[in-house]
Amino acid sequence: MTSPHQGATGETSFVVELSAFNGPLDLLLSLIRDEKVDIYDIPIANICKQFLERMHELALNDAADYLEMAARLLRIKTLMLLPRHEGLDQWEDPRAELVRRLLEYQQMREVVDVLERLGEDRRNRFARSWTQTLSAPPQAPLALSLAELLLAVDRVLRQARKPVMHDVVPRALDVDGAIAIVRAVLALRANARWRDVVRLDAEPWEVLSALLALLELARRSELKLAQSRPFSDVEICRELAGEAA
Amino acid sequence: MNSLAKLLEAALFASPRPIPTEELAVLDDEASKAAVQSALDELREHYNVDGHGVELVEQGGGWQILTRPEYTEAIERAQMAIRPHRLSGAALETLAIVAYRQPIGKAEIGEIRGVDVGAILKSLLERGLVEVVARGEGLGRPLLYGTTPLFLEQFALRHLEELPRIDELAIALRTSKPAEDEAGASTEPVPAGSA
Amino acid sequence: MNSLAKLLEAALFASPRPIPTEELAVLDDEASKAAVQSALDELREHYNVDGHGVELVEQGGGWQILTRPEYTEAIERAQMAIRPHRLSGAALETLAIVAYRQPIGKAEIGEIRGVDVGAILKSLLERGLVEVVARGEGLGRPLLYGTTPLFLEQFALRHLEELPRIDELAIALRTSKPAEDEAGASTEPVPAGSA
Repeated sequence: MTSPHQGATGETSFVVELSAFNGPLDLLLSLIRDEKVDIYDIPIANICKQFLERMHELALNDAADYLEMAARLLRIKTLMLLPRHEGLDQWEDPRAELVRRLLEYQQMREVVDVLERLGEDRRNRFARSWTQTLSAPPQAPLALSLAELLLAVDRVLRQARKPVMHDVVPRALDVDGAIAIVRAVLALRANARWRDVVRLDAEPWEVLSALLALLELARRSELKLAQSRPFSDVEICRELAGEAA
Repeated sequence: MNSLAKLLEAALFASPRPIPTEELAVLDDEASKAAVQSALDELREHYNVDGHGVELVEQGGGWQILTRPEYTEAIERAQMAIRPHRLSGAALETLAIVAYRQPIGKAEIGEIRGVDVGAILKSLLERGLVEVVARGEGLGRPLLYGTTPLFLEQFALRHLEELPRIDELAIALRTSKPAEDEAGASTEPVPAGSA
Repeated sequence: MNSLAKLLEAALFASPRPIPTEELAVLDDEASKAAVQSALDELREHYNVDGHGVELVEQGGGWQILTRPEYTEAIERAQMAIRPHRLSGAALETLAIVAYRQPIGKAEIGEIRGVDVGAILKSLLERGLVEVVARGEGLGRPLLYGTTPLFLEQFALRHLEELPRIDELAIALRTSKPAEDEAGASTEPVPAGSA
C-alpha cells in the first residue's frame, strides 16, 4: 500500500473500501493532498465537508474512529467561527493540534514507505527453510544468579497490587498444595500409594506437607489410610464421602 | 557456474525437502532434463573441487544440499558453547512468583504480573525450571506449578527455605551482589523503579 | 576457500536464522574475531565473484545466506518455497511507530494512527515482530511494546539505527518527546538496543 488512490469504484464492498484507508488521518491526509491545500492553513469548513462526504461514500458512517474524527473536525469548524477578540494576541489556532497530529502521521507514513521497500527486498530472498537435524539441538545453558532472582521478586512486590501479594511468604510447609496433589491423584483413581503423592526426590518439607495433607484429608473423611504391614507402603483409598466434585 | 546451476542452487537451498530431478526441470521451461542433470553435476563438482563446507547429495528421492560431515561436530559443539542464555526480566519475575507461591496456577501468576504468562511459563517448563506439581480446585482444575530441583541447582540453593523470606528481602538485596554490572540490567525489560 | 570459511559456510547453511559474528567465532576456538570476519568476507566474495544462486548478507543481528532475488519468481512458481505474506498497511504503520517510539503503549500508538490498534498489535505479537518489553508507569501500568530481532530480520536491517533518523525524513517535525527518561530513548530519533 502506497498512497491509496482509488476513485470510489462504484459499489465496492465495505471491507475493500475500509482497507483503502488506514484510518481517518490517512483519509484526511489524502483529502489535503487532493485539494492541494496548505497543511498549516487547512480550510477547515471545506475539508470537513469533504471528509463527511467521503465517509458516506465509503460507507464508513459506522466506523467509530472515523466518527470521532468527524466530530473533531466539526468542533474545530465551530471554534474557527467564533469571533476573535481584537486585543487578545494569545489566540490559539483550534487547528494546531490537528496539524500536529497530521504531521506526525505523515512522518510515520514516510517510515512506512521505507519499511515497505525493505520488507519487499527481503521477501524477494529465501532463507534456508530445510534444516539439517544434526543431533538433538541442545539448549543454551542458563546463566542465573540468585541476586537476579531476588531483584525480580522485589520488582514483583513493588508492582503487585497489595491485596494480591501481601501474603507472599515462603511456606515452610505447604499443606494446601499437598492436599491439592492428593486430591488430584485420587480424582484419577480410587487407590493410590504414598509414592504417588510424594516424589522420590521430595524435599523434607514436601514429605511433611504430604503427610499432614493425608492426615487432614483422612480427618475430613475424604480418604482412608492403610498399611498392610509395618514399613510397607501406605495405601490411600478414596472415600465416597469426599466432598462433591 | 552456468545460470541454470545457479537457479538450481537457489531452489535447493530454499526448498524444505529434497527435490527430484523431474521437479527441478519445472524451474526452467527451456531446460531439458539432460540440461538439468548436467547443471546438477556442475554444481556438485563445484562444491567438491572448489572446497565448500556443503555438498550436493542425492537421497530421499531427490537432491539436497547438506553440510559436510566433517563440520557437523564443530557445529554441534558450538551450539553447546553458545553464550549462556539469560532469562528475561519477565521470565525471572514469573519464576520468582512460582518460587514463593508454589503450587500456583497460571491464572494467579498472570493476575499478579498483570499480563498473560502462558508463553513464559511454557519456556520455563521447557527449561526445566518449573513443573506441574498438582491440579488446583475449581473450574477446569487448573494445573499448578512449582519449581524443580534444577531450579534449586541453578540458584545454588539447597532447599526452598534458603530463599530469603519476603520481610528479609530488603536486607538480602543489600548484601547480595547483583550478578554482573549493568549489562544485565540494560537488557532488563522492566522499568526498574529501583535500579 | 580456507578451512574456516568452509566451516562458516557449513554452519550458516545449517541455520535458518542469522548468526551473530560472536557465535560464529565459537565454531573454532583458535580463530580470532578478525579471522572470522575475514573468512566471512572471503565467503561473501566467493559467492559474488564465482556466480552463485545464493549470497551472504549481514542483517537481523547476524549473518545469513539468502537466495538471490532474481531466482525468487521461478522458485515460487515451481512451489518449492513460499514467500511470506506482505504486511498490511495498518500493520506497517503500527510497526513503524513501535520501531521509532519503543517502548510504547497501545494507547499511544492508537493516538498516532488515529485508530484502535488492539487487533493489529495482537497479530504482530503472534507473528513475533513485536514483543512486550516493559510496563509503563501510571494508571493500569500499561504494557509497553518494542520490536524483536525477527523484525530486523524481516526488514533486512542490521540494527534499528539503520532506519532513517527522524530528522532525515522529508517531513521534519519535532515530535512530542519520546517517553521520559528511559535510557534507551535518550538517543532521540531511534531508541537504541534491540535486544
